[in-house]
This record gives sequence, C-alpha cells and structure tokens, in this order.
Amino acid sequence: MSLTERLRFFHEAIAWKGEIPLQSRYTVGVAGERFLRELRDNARLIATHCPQCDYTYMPPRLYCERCFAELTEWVQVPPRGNIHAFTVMHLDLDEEPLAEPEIIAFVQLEGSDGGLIHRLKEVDPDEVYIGMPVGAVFREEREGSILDIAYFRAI
Amino acid sequence: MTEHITEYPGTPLKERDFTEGKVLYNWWVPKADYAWDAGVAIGKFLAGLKEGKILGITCPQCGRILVPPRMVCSDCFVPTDHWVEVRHTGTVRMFSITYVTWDMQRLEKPLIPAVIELDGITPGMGFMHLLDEVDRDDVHIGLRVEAVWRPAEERTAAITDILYFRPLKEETS
Amino acid sequence: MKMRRVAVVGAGMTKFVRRAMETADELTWMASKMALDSCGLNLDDIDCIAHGSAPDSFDGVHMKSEYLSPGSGGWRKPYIRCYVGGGTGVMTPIHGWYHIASGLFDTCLVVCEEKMSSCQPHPQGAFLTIFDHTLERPLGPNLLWIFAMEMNAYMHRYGFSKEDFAQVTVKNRRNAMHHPCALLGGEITVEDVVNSPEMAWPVQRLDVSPISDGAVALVLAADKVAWRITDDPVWIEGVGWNLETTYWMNRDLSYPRQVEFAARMAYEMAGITEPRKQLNIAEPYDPFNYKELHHLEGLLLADKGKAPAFIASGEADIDGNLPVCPSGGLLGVGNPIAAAGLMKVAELFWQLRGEAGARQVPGNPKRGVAQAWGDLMQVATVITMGV
Amino acid sequence: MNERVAIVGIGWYGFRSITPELSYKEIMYEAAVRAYADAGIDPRTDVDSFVTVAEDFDEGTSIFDEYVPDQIGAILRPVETIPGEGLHGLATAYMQIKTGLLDIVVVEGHSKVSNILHPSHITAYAMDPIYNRPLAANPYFIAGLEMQRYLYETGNTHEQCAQVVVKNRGNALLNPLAAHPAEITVEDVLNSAPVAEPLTRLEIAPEADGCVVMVLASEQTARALTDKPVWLLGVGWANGSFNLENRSWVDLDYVRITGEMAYRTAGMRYPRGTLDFIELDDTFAYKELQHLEALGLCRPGEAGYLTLEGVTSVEGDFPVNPSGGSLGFGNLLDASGLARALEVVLQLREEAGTRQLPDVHIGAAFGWRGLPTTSAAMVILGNED
Repeated sequence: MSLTERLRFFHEAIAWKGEIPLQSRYTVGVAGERFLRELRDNARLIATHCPQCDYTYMPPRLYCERCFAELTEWVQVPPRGNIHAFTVMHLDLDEEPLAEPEIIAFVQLEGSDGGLIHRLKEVDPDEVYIGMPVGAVFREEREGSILDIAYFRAI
Repeated sequence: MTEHITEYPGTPLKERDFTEGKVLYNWWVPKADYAWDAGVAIGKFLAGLKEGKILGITCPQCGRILVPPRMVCSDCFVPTDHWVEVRHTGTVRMFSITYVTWDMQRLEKPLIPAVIELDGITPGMGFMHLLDEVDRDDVHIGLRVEAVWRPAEERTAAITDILYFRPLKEETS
Repeated sequence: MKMRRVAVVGAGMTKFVRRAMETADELTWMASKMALDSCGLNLDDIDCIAHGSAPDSFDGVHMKSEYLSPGSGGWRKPYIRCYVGGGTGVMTPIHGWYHIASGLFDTCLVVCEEKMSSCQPHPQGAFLTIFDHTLERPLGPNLLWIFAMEMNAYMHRYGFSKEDFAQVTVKNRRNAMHHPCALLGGEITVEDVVNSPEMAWPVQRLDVSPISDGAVALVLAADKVAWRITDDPVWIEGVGWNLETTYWMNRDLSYPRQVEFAARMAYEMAGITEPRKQLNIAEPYDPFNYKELHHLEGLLLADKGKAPAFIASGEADIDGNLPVCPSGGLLGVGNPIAAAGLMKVAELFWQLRGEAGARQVPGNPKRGVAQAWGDLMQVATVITMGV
Repeated sequence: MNERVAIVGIGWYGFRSITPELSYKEIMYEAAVRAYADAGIDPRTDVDSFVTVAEDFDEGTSIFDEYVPDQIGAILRPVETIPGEGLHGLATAYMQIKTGLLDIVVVEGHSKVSNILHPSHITAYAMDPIYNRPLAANPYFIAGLEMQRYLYETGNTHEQCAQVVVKNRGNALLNPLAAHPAEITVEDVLNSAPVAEPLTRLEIAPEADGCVVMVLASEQTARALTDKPVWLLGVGWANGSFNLENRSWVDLDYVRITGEMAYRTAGMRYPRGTLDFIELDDTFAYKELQHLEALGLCRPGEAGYLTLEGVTSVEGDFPVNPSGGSLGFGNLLDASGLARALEVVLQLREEAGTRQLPDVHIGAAFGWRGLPTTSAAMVILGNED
C-alpha cells in the first residue's frame, strides 16, 4: 500500500532552499584558440574545412562530426552573410521582460556551411527579413571572445 | 598500450597558463537555485528539530526505528508508521578530522564530522553531524556524545538547529 | 537460450592530465578517433554509441551528453548516456554490451570522458552537492569526509595501520611508470605516503588519486563481426552492477556488500566459480589506496581483512599470480571519474591481447576482472573479460 | 535473446504544477507502488534490474542515482541511471531484457520542475559555453529561430500552430491526469504575450510535477503476469548535430532517423496506415507539426492543414496527443516521453475513460529532450498477440 500518512495542512509543507554553488572555467580548445585569437588580433573570421565532406565548419571545429577526420585546413570567411532565421526576444535569462526587445539572428556566413548566432542591432524588427544581408560589427577592445563581435547590422 | 601507438593526445596546462594569458578561457556562474519539497518524512523531522526533538519512524514489518526518517522501509519496501521521539545521546560510529573545507580551503581548527548512532533505537540508525568541545585525540569510535541545541528562539527547522554533538559528561558507567 | 557474444575489438585514450587545454568535446573525439583507428574502422562502421560521463558540474555543462555527442560520434546515430557516479567507467561498457547483446546492433562505440578542471574554485567543491541537500549539505561536507569515515571504519574493524594502505600507492605509482598516459607514475616509499600532509584524517594527500581530465573509448562488436575486425577479440564474459541504500550513515562501511553482489552476478554469467584461480588480472577501483583492498575483498579475491597481507605477499605485483592494477590504477594513471573506470577495462583489453608493452603481465593471461565504485560508497560495477 | 518484451505494469503520481505535499522520494514511491500492484509483483524478489531517468541539474543534486534505490524497492539490486529522455530509459530496459540476462526491468522517470527556481538558467547551462552561452540570452531564442524558419520553409501558418494548442489543451479536459486543461481559442493563443517571436507564451507547454513507473517483462513472464500485456513492437532513438550553427532547422534529421529505426524494428513499412494514433512531443506547439512531418506521418507542410481540418483530433482519422500532450498534460522535462508512453498504454488497454479512442491496436510515443538538444526517442506499442 502507499503512504500511511500525508500532510493535512498546507502550512505543514516545507521547502528547503539551496543551490549548486559552483563556477565554471572553460578553455576554448584547439580550434577555439586559433579562431578567437584571429578574431581578437585581426578582427577576422576563419573556419575549418573538411575536404572529404566538403563542409566548412563555422564556428571552426578540430574534427569533422560527419566523418570524424581531423581538420587541418583553415579558410578565411568574410564577416558578412545572410539571415537564415531571426527572432525578437522579449524575456531575459530570468524570464523577466526585457526593457527593450532584442533581435537574435542566425547569420549564415558566406563561404561557410555554418554561421554565427548573434544579436542584430541598428534595425527595426519589422524591417528584418530572412535572407537579409548583414555584417559583423567588431568591438575596438577585443579579448578573444565571441563577444568581440558587438553585433550584426544590415549592410 | 598497443606498442605501435607512441603518442597520446592531451595537452596539460599549469594554473599560471590561465593567469599569464597563455590560453583563452570563458567564465560562467550558473544560477542553480532550488526549493526542494521536504515532503512528509523530512518535513516532520525538520519541524521536530525546531521543537528540539529528534524524530524517527518505525517499519511495521522489520520493527526498525528509522533515523533519518523515511516513508518507506528500504529493506522491506513497506510504508513506515508510528513516529517516535529519539533520545539526544548516542555513540560515534565513524568520524574524521578534516583540515579542509568543502572547497579545499585550509582550516586551522579542524572540523570533526561524525556518524552518530542514537541511543534507544535500532543499531546503526542515526545521522552525520559535527563534533565540538572535544580534543582531537579524545575522539574515537565508541565515544559517547550528546546533542547541543541552538536556543529555541533561534531554531529554524534545520539540521543546524543542532549546533554539534559533544562528549557525554554525566555518563557515570 | 544462448546470449549473443560481444567482444572488445579496439581501444583508445588520451593522456590523463590535471588541466587539459582541449575542450571536453575535443578530448572525447581524440579518444574515440584513436579507438576507431586502433581497429581500422571509421565512424560509418559504428551502429550506436554508448556514452558515459559523471557529474555535469565538473565539465560545467548541463545535459553533458548532448554537448559531448559530436565528439562521441553521436551525429545521426543512436546515442544514450549512462551515469552511475564513479561506477560509470565500468557501467558504460556494460551499457554497450546490452546494446549489442540485445540483437539491435552489431557494433558500438563506448566512450567515457571527464574534465574536472573546469570546476572552480576547486573540483572537490562539486562533491558538496552529492550529499543530501537538506540534512547534510548545510554541514558543508567534503567528499573526503565520507572516504575518511569509511577508511576509519575499515581500519577500526581489522586494526590496519596506515602502512598497510600506503603499500598500494607505492605499487600503483610504480606500475604507472610504464603507462604512457599516466599523470603520477614514479617511485615513492611507504614513508612518503604515511608522512604526507593530513587532509581529513585518516586520509592523507598520497592516499588519494589526483583530480584529472581525460577520455577513454572502446569499440565493441558482435561475435561474427568481431572476428572480421580483428584476429584477437577480447570477449565480455560477465557483467554485474549493484546499488546499495542511499542511507550510507546507517550502513557498516567496513565491507562493500554491493561489490560482492555485482561480482557474483558477473562471475555467474562468466561461469567463474573460483575467482582467485580462474582470474589472471584484477583491476579493482582505487580512488584511494585503502579502496583497492576494500574492493579486492568485495570481489572475493581476498578474504575479509586479509587484502593488505595479499598485497604485501607480492602476489599482486606484475609478476605475481594475480597482478592487481597493472595499469597503475587511478592512483598512478589518474582519476577523471568516468574515464578512470573505462581505462581499467581498456587495460584488460590490452593485457589479454599481450599488447601492454612495458606493463605486460607475463604468462599470457586469459581472464581479467575490472571493477568501478561510485556514489556515496554505494554503487559497484563489475566486468570480466577473457580470450 | 528474448523474443518479445511487454509492458506489464504502469503507475504514476501527479500531474500538477506544484506537488508540495510530497518529496521527490515520496512521489517515486507512490508511482512505484501503483506500478508493482498493477503488475502483481514484489520488487524485493521479482525485479531483476531498475532503470531511472534523471539529470543532475534538474534535481539539484550531483550523482542523483544515489537517491533512487530505497523508494522504488531497489537496494542491493542492479540500478542504472540514464540521463536522457524517459523513452531512452524504456529503450534501455527493452535492450536489457532482449539480452536474455534479465527478465523483469522497472523504468522510472519523474519531474520536480516546480523546485527549480530559475529553469531558463539551467537550460542555458546546457548550451555551448564558448559560442552561444556568452550571449546570455534566454534559450527560448532557439525555439523562436526554429519556429520562424520552419513556418517560412514549409508554409505551415502560425494559426495552425495555435490550433495545436487549442486541440491539445482541449483534449486534456477529458484527461483527469492532465495538469493544464483549458478551453481556449486560436485568437487567445495568437494574442498571448510574445516570448521569442513568432513563439507566444501559450504555445509553450507549461511545466508540471509528477512521476511515471513502468514494469517491463520478457514475453513468457509477461503472459504469466497479465492478460493485457502491451508489447514493445519497435524502439528507436538518435541524436542530430548539437551545435546550433550546423543543424537543420526545418527537416529534423535526428527525428527522421529515430522514426525509421522504430518502424524498422517494428517491421512497419507504412506507419501512417498502421499506427492508430500517436503521442508525440509538443513542448512548443509548432513542434507537434514539425515532428509529424519528420516522422513521415504526413508530407512536409501538410501537418498544419491536417490539424486545422481536425484529422489529428480525437475524432479525426489519426489522433495526435489524445492525452493533451505536454501542452495540456504538462511538460515533465525528461519524463515527458514516459507520460506519452503512459497514455499509449492506457489507450491500448482500453483504460482511457471518457477519452478512450475506439478500437485501437498499435500506438507510438515519441519524446524530444527539449532545448537546446537534438536528441529524440520513440517506442511503438501494440496490444495484439
């Protein structure tokens, strides 16, 4: 038989508050080092190309997830492309309303089979369309992070 | 290893490689906060602690008085019943003397965690808590101890309503 | 009804290091790629992936299996992760075993990974959250507490000295000198161990295996397929896994019942009636030196309270009649939790094929057992292999 | 190898937005006791192995399998935790029995999502820490991107997605287990607060707590235990590309492969004609349409039309989510697949009360692990010998 006793009053229900207290430090990895240093030092985007699958990974990877070969061929990718999909976000990470809705887009970069997910600025949401050409805006002070790209804007 | 594999992948780093900028890295602190429903067994146990009581519950089939309490007996898979108030004295069954905190900071005054088997119930029943008011050399398996409670008005229905266990003084035997 | 036979046909692993530059996914790929190359297969030859990895809080990614799926070869493939704490390393090849023995698949890539160094301020801190969130975490416990208490209970019951335990660290670090991926191979003495700094009495620094990053992978294949891939497949003959109660504080920790139950399950399947005679190599789980002894007794390879004497007799050395941890174990090679257990299974694979190089156990061993431990002194996973 | 495997016992607790009256151990115990009574077994003597489904950060405890055995009667028995979809757990139990080593295996999955104070932070912690997480955006953006591209390429309309919500939350009105039944209109859905345009709040499945336990057995044992075995005819599961930047946003490869494997293992060549109904993931309304198309149960772009026409309603030719789906039943995170399978078992045992579908023999349950994953699993169940 199941429980012989249950709570009778709501105020008897106790919830114990707590957390998983930890911080995480992630190395960017073999491919990440090269990609993010190039981005930081020269404001340029580079990708890895798999000759066997003829697939260009952006962001670059150390290996091809399709054929598992190690990727050693790096190719230059221009900092512009077309919007594959975009969405107007209304909630922040705490699921609270954002002060200002922001646009997040998946930009397919020319010369690559992938692209970058980033914010879109300097454009009104109802002017944005799938296929719209956009370009990356690089920060002045760069430190080797995907945020070295401030945002994408229409070009 | 298969002899013809000579080189194994993996690039070891030193801590200073991070501080000296030899490698790039990202930082993230997850907001992993929870409010776990204590439910019937632990809810009642915590409420008991607030009143300065240690509660156990009985398995009708094997007769064990279970501390910490639980609504099902692990061995018999039978729902437990009959709450029992348990004495605040017990015996140290296992202990350690630790000089590091949970995240490996050095401690000058050691923490002494111990598993305390409480008196008057099934052998082995009890829970982990801390020992204090005892010198490290006097701690041993079998040490008789008693609970030291937080003042009633400061209790919050938590395991820390018991401050610690200390050696039993008035045991005459 | 006869069970379908499953063999290990390939293996690969990365170095075990204290902090790896590679991302967790890259480490996973390195081990998987080496395992495939070791038996001349490519990813298309693999039907399914059996992944195993332990706490997500180490690598710092929730649903870690998804983040590691590309590196595990999981792209457009059946892919399931299993996770039983420290026992994952030996649970995962068992997980792979029933993928094939069920008849659904013919080949399986088994891969385990752990990158503990991502957990800050110290990987040990992640273990705070394995304790009960309401009754134990408020006391600020460290995993060393529960190990120290178990070591204490074990010492107290049989009157062992710290020297009895120190000999294990010495043996395993010596064996690890011949392991190319080892983090702590080297010659040390019993005195070094018993004089090492006290962390959580009776646990001292050199009683403990190191925090590590690393990955290990195996390739499994069904009977006929295995013979086409390699001339000497190593068969998975016995599998067993078992979990004790959550309430570790109510248990007698001086003897690991769950290891015995898991071992009996595996021995029964493998037809092993006298383990001490029929097994030629043992790789018990050694995150702490006393644990190797504790687990030898649970695996029925030493009488209760007699494991230290067995080690001291020299029978457990590389040239003894039952070498224990010829790999160098967690104490020597390193302890990237899930990958540590699979390193032991890979060791049996290389030993039973005579490919262990400088660590090769002489007298071409036929059968070996590997075991992993995990959780709150609670889970046991056992696998026996033979040629 | 054992030939066939059957579900011989089901048990559950819940399903409501909060369950403050019981701890997670106690809801597991409640569901387990019902399942064991339904199967007529004692876990302490009859069960050979236990498989539980849990994720550390959903539970707030690392190495969660430590806290599983006592309340399901599993101490000192083989117990394994699968951090995956509930149907990955079912597939694991199926494989364990098929080996012939194990005869009766129990599967458990639960949700205490109400105990997670910041669910979006937990989902964000699953994203790639180098290329996606630094944006610190709410993970719903992934669903927004996918929905927009899906509607753009397939021609399905936002109204058709809204109709999924109307259908499923309406179905839930006849399901006493469902946590979120509602009588709503397409306009209510389209006018609800935008979250990640075009995705609105009512198109996101509201969360629920609860637990599902199932007892599986080999053919011989199943026939001895029950006269209403529900056979596992087919199983399938697959992953796609984890990285957002190289995955297909419209025709989901991992869902197609999952379906193909399930149909193949069930020996089913024409699923649309053979399946009587299906319970599939609708964590977001558009997902029901996308999954129907990727599983080959209708042509690309046709799912929305079929929904508006009522083909997928309980009166229609091919009922989809008679239980109410996650939208009406409640999103149980990784246990959602087990809730889908629970409905299929109830329907096939003709125990679905007022929502019982007439004359059903073969049904399927499909689960997706939710954002940000490309991981799915499926089982095909039947009640005929």
